[in-house]
Amino acid sequence: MNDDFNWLEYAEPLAEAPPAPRPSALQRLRARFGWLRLPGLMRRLRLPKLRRRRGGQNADAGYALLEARDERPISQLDARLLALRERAEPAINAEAALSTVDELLTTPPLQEKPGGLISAAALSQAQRQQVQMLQDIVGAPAPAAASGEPARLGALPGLTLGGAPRLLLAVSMLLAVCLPFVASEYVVDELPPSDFGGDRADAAAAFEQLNTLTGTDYVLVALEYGPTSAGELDQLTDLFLRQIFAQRAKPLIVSSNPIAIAHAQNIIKRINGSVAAAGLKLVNNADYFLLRYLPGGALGTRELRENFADVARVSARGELINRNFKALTDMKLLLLVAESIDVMRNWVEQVLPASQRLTLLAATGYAAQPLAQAYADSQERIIGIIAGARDAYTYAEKLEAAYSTFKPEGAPQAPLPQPTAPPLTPAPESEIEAPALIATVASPVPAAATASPTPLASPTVPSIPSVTPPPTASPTPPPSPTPEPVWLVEVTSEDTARIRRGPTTVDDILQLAYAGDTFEVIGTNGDGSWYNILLSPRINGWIAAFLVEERYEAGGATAADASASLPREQTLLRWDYRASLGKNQPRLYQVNPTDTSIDWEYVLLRDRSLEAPRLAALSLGTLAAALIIVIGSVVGALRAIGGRRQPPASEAKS
Amino acid sequence: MAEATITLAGFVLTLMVFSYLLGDLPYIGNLYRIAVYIFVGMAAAFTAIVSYEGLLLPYLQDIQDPTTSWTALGSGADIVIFSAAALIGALLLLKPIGALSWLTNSVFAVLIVVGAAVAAVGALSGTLIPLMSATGTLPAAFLSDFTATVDALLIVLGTCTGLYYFHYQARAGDDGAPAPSRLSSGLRYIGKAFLVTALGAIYASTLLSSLTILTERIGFLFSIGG
Amino acid sequence: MDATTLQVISIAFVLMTALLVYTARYQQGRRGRRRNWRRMPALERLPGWTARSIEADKPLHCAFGGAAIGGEHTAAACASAEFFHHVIAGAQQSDSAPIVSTAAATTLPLAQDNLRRAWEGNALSRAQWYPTGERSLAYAAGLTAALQDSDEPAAHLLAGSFGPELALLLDAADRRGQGSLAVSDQLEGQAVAYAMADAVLIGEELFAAPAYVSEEGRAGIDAAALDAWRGLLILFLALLLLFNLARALAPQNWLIIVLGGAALLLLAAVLSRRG
Amino acid sequence: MGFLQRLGSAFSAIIAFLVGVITLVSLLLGGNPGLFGDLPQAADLAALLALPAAVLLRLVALVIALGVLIGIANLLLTHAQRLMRGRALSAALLGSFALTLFWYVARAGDTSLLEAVQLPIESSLAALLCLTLVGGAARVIAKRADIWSLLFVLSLLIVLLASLPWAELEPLRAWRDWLLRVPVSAGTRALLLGIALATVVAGVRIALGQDRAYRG
Repeated sequence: MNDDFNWLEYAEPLAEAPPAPRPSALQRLRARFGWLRLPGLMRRLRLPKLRRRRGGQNADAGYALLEARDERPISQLDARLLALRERAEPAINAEAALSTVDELLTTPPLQEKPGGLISAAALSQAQRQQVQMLQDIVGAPAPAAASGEPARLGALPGLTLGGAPRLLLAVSMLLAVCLPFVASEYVVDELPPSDFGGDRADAAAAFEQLNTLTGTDYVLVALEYGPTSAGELDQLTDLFLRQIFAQRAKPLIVSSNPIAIAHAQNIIKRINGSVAAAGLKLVNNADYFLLRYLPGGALGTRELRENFADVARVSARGELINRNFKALTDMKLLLLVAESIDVMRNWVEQVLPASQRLTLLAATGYAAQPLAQAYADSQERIIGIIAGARDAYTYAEKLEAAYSTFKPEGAPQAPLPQPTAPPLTPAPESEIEAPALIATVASPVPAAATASPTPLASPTVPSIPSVTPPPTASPTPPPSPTPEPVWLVEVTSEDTARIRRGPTTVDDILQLAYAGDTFEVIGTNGDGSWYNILLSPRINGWIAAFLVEERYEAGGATAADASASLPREQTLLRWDYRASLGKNQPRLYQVNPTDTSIDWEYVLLRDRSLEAPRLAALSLGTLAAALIIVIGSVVGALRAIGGRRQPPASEAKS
Repeated sequence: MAEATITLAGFVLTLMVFSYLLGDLPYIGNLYRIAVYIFVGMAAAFTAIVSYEGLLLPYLQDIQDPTTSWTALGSGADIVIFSAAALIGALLLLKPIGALSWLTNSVFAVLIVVGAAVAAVGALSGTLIPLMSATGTLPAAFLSDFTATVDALLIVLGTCTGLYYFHYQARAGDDGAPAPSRLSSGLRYIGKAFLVTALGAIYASTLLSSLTILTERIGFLFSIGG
Repeated sequence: MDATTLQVISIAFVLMTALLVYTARYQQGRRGRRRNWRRMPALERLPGWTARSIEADKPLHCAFGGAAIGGEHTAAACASAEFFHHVIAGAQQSDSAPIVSTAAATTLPLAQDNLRRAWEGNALSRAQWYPTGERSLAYAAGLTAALQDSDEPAAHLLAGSFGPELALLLDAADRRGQGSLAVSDQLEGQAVAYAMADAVLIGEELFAAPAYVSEEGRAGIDAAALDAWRGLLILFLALLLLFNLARALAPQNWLIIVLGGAALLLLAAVLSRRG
Repeated sequence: MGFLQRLGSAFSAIIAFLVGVITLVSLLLGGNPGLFGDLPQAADLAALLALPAAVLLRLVALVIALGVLIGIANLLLTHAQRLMRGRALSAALLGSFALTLFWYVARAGDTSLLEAVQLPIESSLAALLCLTLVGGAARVIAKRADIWSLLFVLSLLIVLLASLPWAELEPLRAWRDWLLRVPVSAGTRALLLGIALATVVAGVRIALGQDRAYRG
């Protein structure tokens, strides 16, 4: 086997000091910045004071033996070994070229390569410079520059000198992060905006995309993160799921991470815990579906694409789901919460090309943001990116604003609709076709909504269970068919049609439409080349006239404007979604819902106390990290400069 | 009660993990290791549970009760596929000891080859082609907007030189050692600048991610403590 | 770009790749010896660590990370296995058998096989699995705890698929003064590797690493085919840019500009091959 | 190499080649009737071509699930051996594995242990990661004092500081945005393209049965 392995082959250029290359522009550049590159010196920073030496490699076999076999401080070495060590030092000080010595000592087919026999110690100063130059041209650090050697001899690194900066670093970071929690007067942070601003049209579009979901829609929710990133991403998942539930769409949760599936159960449990106060319960395999995990990363996601009918047939607990999904296109939307760019890459590579009708809404942690953007920019079917804690805050604010009927503007404490526990007997979980048990509170339709309330009746799915009106809310009026015909457009283009924010092709794309999709028209632009259409009661967009055909219909009941005809029913799910912002455990469900003395507004906001400190801690932590990095870098650079000025030999002794 | 236990357990375990910062002190160092071992054992158990219930159980049920089909292919196909998978799994156990190498190598080849093909096709249609076409496409405001033009050209330059950085073959110099030409070194130099900048930014965002988690943890500790 | 176009391009790409791979192999067979590769300084650290492993009886630790056979990292896992094979064979004289670790269960047989073939002597129990997958903290933390508990490796060779959890492994190695070489096909892991490892390979250099540690010519097929493809891609990007540029600048005469530019590019390519 | 061994090697090479070509063809050609234009049986043909990949994918997914069991057996054995050798801490691993299984079975699928034990530990480890990352970044220049490290740290600092929400940092945010939009985007694309290209080349080579990493 050893004949496979000839270290000499690539050590050769080092050993045979090559002729000096012609000076190039690059070298002149390097000469100018040469002070920045000080091979072999920096590593001393990480060595304890008691033992410094130069040369990154085990430059001398005797030395290596001595060092490795005897893992004890130098002071404990006996005189003979110390003498040996003294002798070894000068050889070690020869920098890069020295790495060859090891090879000479360890490589059997030594004699085949006469060039390799040139001892490193025999290299002249000029030759060494040439070696260095060659390395510099390749743009790589000299091998000796980084340390591969023990930084210390002690058995308890935490106690040695090397440990002290580490501890100092940790303590200062922790102090910075703790400060806002201990002393609220240090919370000088600016909270993120409560809406996605102009440059965040992508994030706003993501919100609207979820807001246009209806009771007939299924959403494939890919929770691609384990408990590792729970602290960062649970909050976003929680918000998304609540919004999906609030729209009465049904999530199918998948993951290629086995633990994420188990964790998803706990997230749902948490949501269930928080709505239990109102006597609600989300039922597995009725209101939401936990699918089996997708093994093998890309292979698993590819299998989801190829065999979706099978994947969506069995739940995570090994039960049949009985929904007969045929293909990924049965999903209205793909929602991806990803901890890393690679999982996102996976979904973009394996799943998204399955059909042009698929849209991917992506949310990531901070880590994946800059890279996810590269993908989002290259494919228009990716919506988002919503990233990190600050976006989550904004999203929560926006969600609250969109669903808020508690707090009419101007009235600080509006009379609140008090829910009562609906007198529904929860269906046993085994009853798979049990209707969803999300009771809803009907609230007045916001002014912007134009369509009159019509209950959704879809032929394909069981109708949504009856609404239990709360005592204070007015009963939902019976549906009255609109007398005037509704002005509709139907998409006729075979290609994907783009619905934009404004009547030009440079406006942002709000969503995509496909042949057969129907929308209600609320106007046209000046020359009639664009229709202004309703995407949801409060959102409108523009579609080019040549892509659609217009018609009139008495009372629209198409899928696209079904949401428009829904009353603005508010599920109770929204009550405490921000309870999870600061903590793992929302505490709301400890409140008795029938207790009318409870100030619901207070309950809604009670966990905000941790929100600001957390964001402030994030800011202070970032600042502290930056400071530490700057200090570390400056010290490193200074040592490098100082080290270069001193002759190498003088340091070996210290 | 259960709630309180969960919270308390979380508190104690968090502190055990943070004891890592104190270094390898006697006894205290073990706290960290105990927490990690508990974690590893539990992660293994949950992985086993999820794999068994989601992936194996349906097939086992299918074999027991052939009247219901758990996959679109039907019960018969399921049984065949499951048996084949079980056989392959068993042969994988033989792989390390080198027995029946012609057979174990063949089944291992199936695993590797299918995975490699999926990875290759996915990388092609998901990354290579879209990223290439996005890189080569000029922005709409090209030419009218000078900065946008420069940016677009810079991106192409960065992508090309960044790719070139990896170029492995080098011409041999007179002495047989690799002697890259000046042009090649220069291009790689530029490419590396782009690569390193990107890595720095990625590092920063990774750091921000973990910092978010750190603040969540600290918030959790304080929510119990205070 | 619609699905059919994407598919057609993909098919053409795969056929072209097959052609390049076979060409590289054919050339290899004809030349019968290794190509000349550029230097990779990170790999020049290996001999030192191998020597240390041999002389101090400390094992080398080879880690696949989450690179799983059957998943999207299959190719990376194979490249890592090839790389480790040569490293392990090189450390043969050490009394301490290398440790091979993985977070992907399907890679475990590959790891064990690696040890069996490259290491003379029974080292099967030195292949370890920790749960599970990419970005596995259980893997990074469990491995760190277990390794520091008993065997103190001479160096860690972390080649495969790692996320930011790599920082835990590298920090522990740094604390103990053990050497480390790292490369990951995940970008976050790569960024961490770049900052914290003693020796770094970047991204796809993982796939070329076997060519550097192996005497056999066929280890370089990937690297040679990659080089050829890369050249073509860069050329294609340049042409695409030229095409778009020409259409923006002179909508009428764009064809002439493109042809002229292409000729210049070709000339430049030929000249750069010569000089 | 004996004759039988050579025969075995050839056998596995042929299997690899066949499976590889079938998978590639099925993945590349299957599932899209549009590829076959006006052919009358285009839909059937596309579905037929997609079938082998679907079956193979399911098979491999199942093997991976079974493989996890092999991995777990390896983990438990390794730590049982360590326990025998007197490493008492390994008992914590074995114990927590057994406890979790028992709990899950006894309490009919209750995952609250995950919430109570694994989540805190894993989150804390991830938090710890933050401190090691800061330490790592602070030592970059000390490790390799060259222009690349300087560039790395600069880019890192700009992105880090620009994430702060303070109004005074507005210019920095503009830099950050440019940095992310242009050089980082270019560098990332180069890295991603490089890895994707390598995956395709190595993948196709392996799928054509040209890899020997696993055939000993």
